[in-house]
Amino acid sequence: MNHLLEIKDLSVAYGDVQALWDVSAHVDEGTVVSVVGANGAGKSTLMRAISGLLEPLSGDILFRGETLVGVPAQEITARGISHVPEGRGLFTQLTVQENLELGAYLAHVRPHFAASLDHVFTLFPKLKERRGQKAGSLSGGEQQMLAIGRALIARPKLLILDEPSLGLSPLVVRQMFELIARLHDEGVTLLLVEQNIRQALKAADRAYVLQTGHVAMQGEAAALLENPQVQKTYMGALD
Amino acid sequence: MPEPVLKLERITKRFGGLTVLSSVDLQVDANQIVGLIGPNGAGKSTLFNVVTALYRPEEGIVFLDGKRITGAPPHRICRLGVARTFQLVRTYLTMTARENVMVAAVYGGGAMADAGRACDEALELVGLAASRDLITEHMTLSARRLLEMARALASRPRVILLDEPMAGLNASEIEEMIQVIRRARDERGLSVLWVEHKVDAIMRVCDRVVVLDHGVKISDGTPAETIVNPKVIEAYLGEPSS
Amino acid sequence: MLDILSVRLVVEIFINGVLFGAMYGVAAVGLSLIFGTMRIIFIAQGTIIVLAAYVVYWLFNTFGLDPYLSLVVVAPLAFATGATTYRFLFRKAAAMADKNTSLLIAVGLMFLVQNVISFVWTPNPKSIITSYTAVGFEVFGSRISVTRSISLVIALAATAAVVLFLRRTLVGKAVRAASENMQAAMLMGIDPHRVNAIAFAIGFALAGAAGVALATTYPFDPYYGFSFALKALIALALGGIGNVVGALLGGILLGLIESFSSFFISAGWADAIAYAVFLLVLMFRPEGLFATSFKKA
Amino acid sequence: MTREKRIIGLSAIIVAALALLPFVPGAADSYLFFLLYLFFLYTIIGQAWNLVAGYTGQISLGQHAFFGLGAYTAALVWSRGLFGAEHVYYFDPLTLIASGLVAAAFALVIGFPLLSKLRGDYFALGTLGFGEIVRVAFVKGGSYTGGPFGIVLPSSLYESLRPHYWLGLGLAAGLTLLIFWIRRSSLGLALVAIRDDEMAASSNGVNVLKYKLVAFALGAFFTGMAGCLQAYYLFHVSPEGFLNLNWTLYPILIAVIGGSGTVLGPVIGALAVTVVFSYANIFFPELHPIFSGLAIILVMLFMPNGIMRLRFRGRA
Amino acid sequence: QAADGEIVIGAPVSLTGPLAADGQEQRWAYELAVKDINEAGGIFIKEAGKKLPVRLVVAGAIVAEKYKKFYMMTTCFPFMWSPQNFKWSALFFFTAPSAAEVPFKIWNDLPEADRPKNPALLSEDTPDGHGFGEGFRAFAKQYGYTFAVDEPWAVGAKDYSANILKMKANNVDALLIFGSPSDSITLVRQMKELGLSVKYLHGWKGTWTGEFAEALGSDSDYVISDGFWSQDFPFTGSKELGECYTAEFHKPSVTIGAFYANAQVLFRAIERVGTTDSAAVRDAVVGGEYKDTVVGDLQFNDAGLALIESTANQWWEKQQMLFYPPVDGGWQVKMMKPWGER
Ligand SMILES: Nc1ncnc2c1ncn2[C@@H]1O[C@H](COP(=O)(O)OP(=O)(O)OP(=O)(O)O)[C@@H](O)[C@H]1O
Ligand SMILES: Nc1ncnc2c1ncn2[C@@H]1O[C@H](COP(=O)(O)OP(=O)(O)OP(=O)(O)O)[C@@H](O)[C@H]1O
Ligand SMILES: [Mg+2]
Ligand SMILES: [Mg+2]
Repeated sequence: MNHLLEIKDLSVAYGDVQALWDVSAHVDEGTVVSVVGANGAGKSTLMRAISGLLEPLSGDILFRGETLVGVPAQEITARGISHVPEGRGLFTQLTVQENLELGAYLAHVRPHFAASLDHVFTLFPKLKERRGQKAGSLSGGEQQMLAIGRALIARPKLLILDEPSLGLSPLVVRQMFELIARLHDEGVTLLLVEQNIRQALKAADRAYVLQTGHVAMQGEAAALLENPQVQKTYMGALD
Repeated sequence: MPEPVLKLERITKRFGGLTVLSSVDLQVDANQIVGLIGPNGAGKSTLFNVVTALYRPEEGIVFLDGKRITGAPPHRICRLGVARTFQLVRTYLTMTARENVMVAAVYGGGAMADAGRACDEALELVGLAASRDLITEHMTLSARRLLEMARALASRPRVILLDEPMAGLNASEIEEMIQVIRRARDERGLSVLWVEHKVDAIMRVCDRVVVLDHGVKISDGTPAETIVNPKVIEAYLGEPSS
Repeated sequence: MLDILSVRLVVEIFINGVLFGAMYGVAAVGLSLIFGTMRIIFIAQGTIIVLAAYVVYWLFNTFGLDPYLSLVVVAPLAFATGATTYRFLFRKAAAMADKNTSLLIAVGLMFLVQNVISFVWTPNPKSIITSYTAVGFEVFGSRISVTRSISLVIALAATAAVVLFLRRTLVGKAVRAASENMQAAMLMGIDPHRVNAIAFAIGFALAGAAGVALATTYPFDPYYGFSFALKALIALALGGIGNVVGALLGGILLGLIESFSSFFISAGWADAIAYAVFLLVLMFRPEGLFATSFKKA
Repeated sequence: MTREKRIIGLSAIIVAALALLPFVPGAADSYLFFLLYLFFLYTIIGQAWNLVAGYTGQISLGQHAFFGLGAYTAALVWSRGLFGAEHVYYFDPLTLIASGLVAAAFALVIGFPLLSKLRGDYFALGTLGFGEIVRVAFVKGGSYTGGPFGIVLPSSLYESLRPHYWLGLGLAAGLTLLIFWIRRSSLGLALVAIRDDEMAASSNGVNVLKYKLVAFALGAFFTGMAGCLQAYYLFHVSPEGFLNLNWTLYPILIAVIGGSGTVLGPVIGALAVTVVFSYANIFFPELHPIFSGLAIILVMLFMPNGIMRLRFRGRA
Repeated sequence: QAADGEIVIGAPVSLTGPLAADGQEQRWAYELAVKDINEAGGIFIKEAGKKLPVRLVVAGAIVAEKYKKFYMMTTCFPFMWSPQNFKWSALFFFTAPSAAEVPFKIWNDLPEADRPKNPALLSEDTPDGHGFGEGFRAFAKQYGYTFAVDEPWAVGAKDYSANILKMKANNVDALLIFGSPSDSITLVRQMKELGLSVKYLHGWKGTWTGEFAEALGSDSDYVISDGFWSQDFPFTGSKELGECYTAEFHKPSVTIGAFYANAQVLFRAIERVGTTDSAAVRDAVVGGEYKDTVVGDLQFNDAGLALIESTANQWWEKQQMLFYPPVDGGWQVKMMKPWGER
């Protein structure tokens, strides 16, 4: 079958330091796929390569059958991939409202801006209160909300979230995962990087476990959740 | 009763018309780990910025060991014994990990002669000894977060303010971080004021927990008391789910 | 001194200050715009203005094209030059975190252009003579220069255009976004180099308009650009870096400071006084005199 | 480490060879000799700016003021016999130090308010304003500063370029060594920390204002001494010659072309600038600024991090 | 240097930067002088036993005093040059005082009614501006005039409305200006815009370039300029030199004569001693007399200084009409008409 996103033998390096080795993975339309792994495993690197922020050393990335390798990042966004990067990537000198407007920069989403904005404001009422404030002066959690809200406005075919729960209060984290579930129900395809592994696996259909740049495990999320090795390495005693 | 190490009295901070902290009282006793929690935008980081003099409060006084430190510049406050980490990690990107920690070891107020040792011990404590010669620009976010912790420890403080040290760590790493915090307290006799959204960790480790909401302190007590406080549940924790 | 003071005189000093300051203002607006894209002080702005003035001069002398009419040629030409300049000189540097590179390219460009002008048109001062240059008109007993008044109009129109562009258009916002975080901008679907090139082109088009104003109003020589850029810089800082309306107001304020201090103190000290006011403003209102909001520390 | 040792060894040999060069017959009369003097002068001002901007991250656009202040100090002390009538002023260590100190004192006085209030571009603009005020003040200084004409020193004392050469070499090599040492000392740690993240530095106990001031004053001190050296060469200290913005532009060019924030960068940059400017001047007398402008652009386009960093690109 | 069968002469001329305008006239005059001498076969040098051609090297500044090479200069004010006791240079020029006296001499020759009542002085903040300013003030006193406005003139400021308004407020009727060409053009234009008319406008340094008249067109009429030389001088070669320049550049020059004469003196000095030895050439110039150059006769004193007289020309239809020092049948100075009546 044709996958929405397919990654084939991808290798990526930062200068002389290689971060991914021959990673293969795929995401099917309408599914949620989680990528988990320890710090420095290469999760964010994989996401950056998909959205075109990094040029792979070798391998291929196919989105709806077309390669993304060599395509500039803005073009990839235009094809329907939204990436909420690690560190949020907000425009701190612009207001909340302006950040959200830029979420609708692409011509085909601009007509839906008003409706999407309402949607985002119902999800994150805090943002509505702060809409005239510079993004840089938001609290850490508010910034995270803004980043996610902005990506939603672009109505992507594939939404990449790199640690969306980072810095959010438990209440909001719960809402976040509810949101992911709802997006899933609405048919949005999601690629999710999370440290909150239990939750991430619960929310996902499929999952990949990265270890020092290699795919260590992959499969049905539910199965991985039960996998004793995953439990031992990543879930610790706490959960 | 011994002096609390850190004591905040009636701290009020405004940005323009927005009151971010209103008359917050808070204290951290010797050798205690105090958790500071609250919804996003409650004013936790702002409180840290007030204590470390990056912001000047409109009202209120901060005492360290009974001595007033409000009004002193940030570097002085560090030297007096208050170290901190930042929520959005701020390492010196062009420096190596060890150099990063050295800055605090040399300038943070500890004896100059011990700087090298303090630096290495701090790196050891957070488990970054092996990465000491990496330029921090090339380190992952979470490694940088640990590095900030080492940096704070290397200034040999009396009290350390941690702003979400566990953000972005997975469960096993959180476990390690808890050990780091505990060891810092037990081996160094430090007091800790700790902002975190990983409630489980907070509840397990802290001696006391303070809850802020909209710049107001709504709860202050043991973890057991806090977790059942209806105000806290409503504002922050939410109804316990399955 | 005081016995010759009259209200009319003060009004005349004021008007002249405003009109002259508008020249600084329009240059400062251009600086402000390019600052918004590259995060650099584009020190060559003044020299580009002078270059535009030479082109106006050339069109006038060769084809007899009226200087104001030549705006129709000069502005698009400058626009294209701006886009090309960005493409070949600044594109690569814009992606780098270290702003010194762009700054130095601008310095190199300034050296290059002013000496090319000097080579092509000789270093001697040039000016344009038409029926309306060096002509004044009378309003309520005060004499006002025609060309300077038109310069003020040009400055106002240019500022309005830039403000609309930056605040109202999505591309304008994209420019500001790309200048802050290029990667994040790309993730929004913004082609950062395209929007930067647009902003640069508009900055150059503004220089073209300023060049027309300069050419009709003052004699100019190849080396004037640098000192002009310095004054524009002060105007920019007075208004608050990145604040476009502030840049124009800053320019006008600078014109007023110079004109009043020349009259009441001495022309020789006007520069020093302008710089001193500038330092004081920097020190006590670093966000500029006309800023409404604070940046986060 | 061994690579570093090799570089140090090689540098020492080059400095020694340069120091002995004036003894080679005929060498002191050659054009090359003058170029070397210029190279030393450029190295000093480049290094001084680099200390402030490359290491501490504070872009100063007021270096010409310090250069001028140093030169004027020497000229005033000399022409007025401030150290006593019987004192010999030409190449007088006391005057040299005084030139540096006056520049440094001004740096402290102006640096305190500027550095405590301003950051980034605003600081750069503030120093530019300061430089211009100093220039106007000297132009308007009346008989005390010689006004726009400046001060003329007895040029009949000039015998050869050798003393200038040696002094320039000494200052350039000394300053480079000093910066090498600073980079490895705790002072360097503070400076780089400030450059990388001011807020974090202050929270780590670094007195940000103090170290910025130290760097700024130290940079001014050496720039002032360079001004004094150049005054000994020209014998005519004027606003036009010494308070010219070129003296701010050149150090920036030098440091950035060579590689700012590196110890040897300004040295390489000074060499490049000397060669480019002089040869452009000889071969294209009318076009040389065009050529120089082009050279700057090309270097920045193809070696944006400076010549020094070129080889290390891609290193972790 | 007489090596290699030619005489090499260096000329430090500003070809780039703000002084390049002067530099280009200078270079033109030197090149012409060299061409002329070479066409005459060169200069006789004893060591070579024959006439050698001259080669001109135009380059950046040479510091004559340091390298003990002889340096012939002009267009430098003696008040700046003399105190330095240079041993290796000689200079011919007018003194600032003698030049500063010119307007007052002219005024005193005017009919009573035309003499300025409220003269004003604007002098630029530069060394020569200051030198001249002093001179003007001293002679004003001596001739019984007081300046109603006496202001330093900011270089390159582009806006002189404050000065102009001040002059208007003080009813100024005559104006002496010392400033750059660019600033002088700006000033005159703005005087017209703001409606300040004077009867007499005399400029130094800025008003004598061809660009001045070119930039102002008919507005330059009546304006008086200083000069180092005039093609209307009754000296050998003056007229031809001027015509040669005008033919090439379509504008007059009042400086090339001085530069040409500078080269003439140097060549003749070399010829006199028959060597290119710097010290010998120097000794030939210092204290020497050089008759019949394009600036007339030059007598150098023991310090190496020769004085010439400053000239005054009035612009008329883009021509410079020499009227001071007066020559037979020459131009009579006209009083400036108010702007409205022209
Ligand atoms: N900008 C960079 N330059 C050099 N190396 C980098 C860079 N960013 C990441 N790396 C290296 O690449 C590897 C993978 O990093 P990546 O950020 O993808 O990890 P991650 O799995 O997202 O970790 P985390 O959970 O900490 O975000 C790490 O070893 C890291 O040191
Ligand atoms: N410089 C500023 N200007 C305006 N508002 C600010 C500024 N700094 C903080 N705020 C506002 O103050 C509130 C408190 O911010 P703070 O960063 O202290 O929150 P927090 O409790 O740390 O939240 P989080 O858990 O999300 O990090 C936020 O709503 C934020 O928008
Ligand atoms: Mg990551
Ligand atoms: Mg926070």
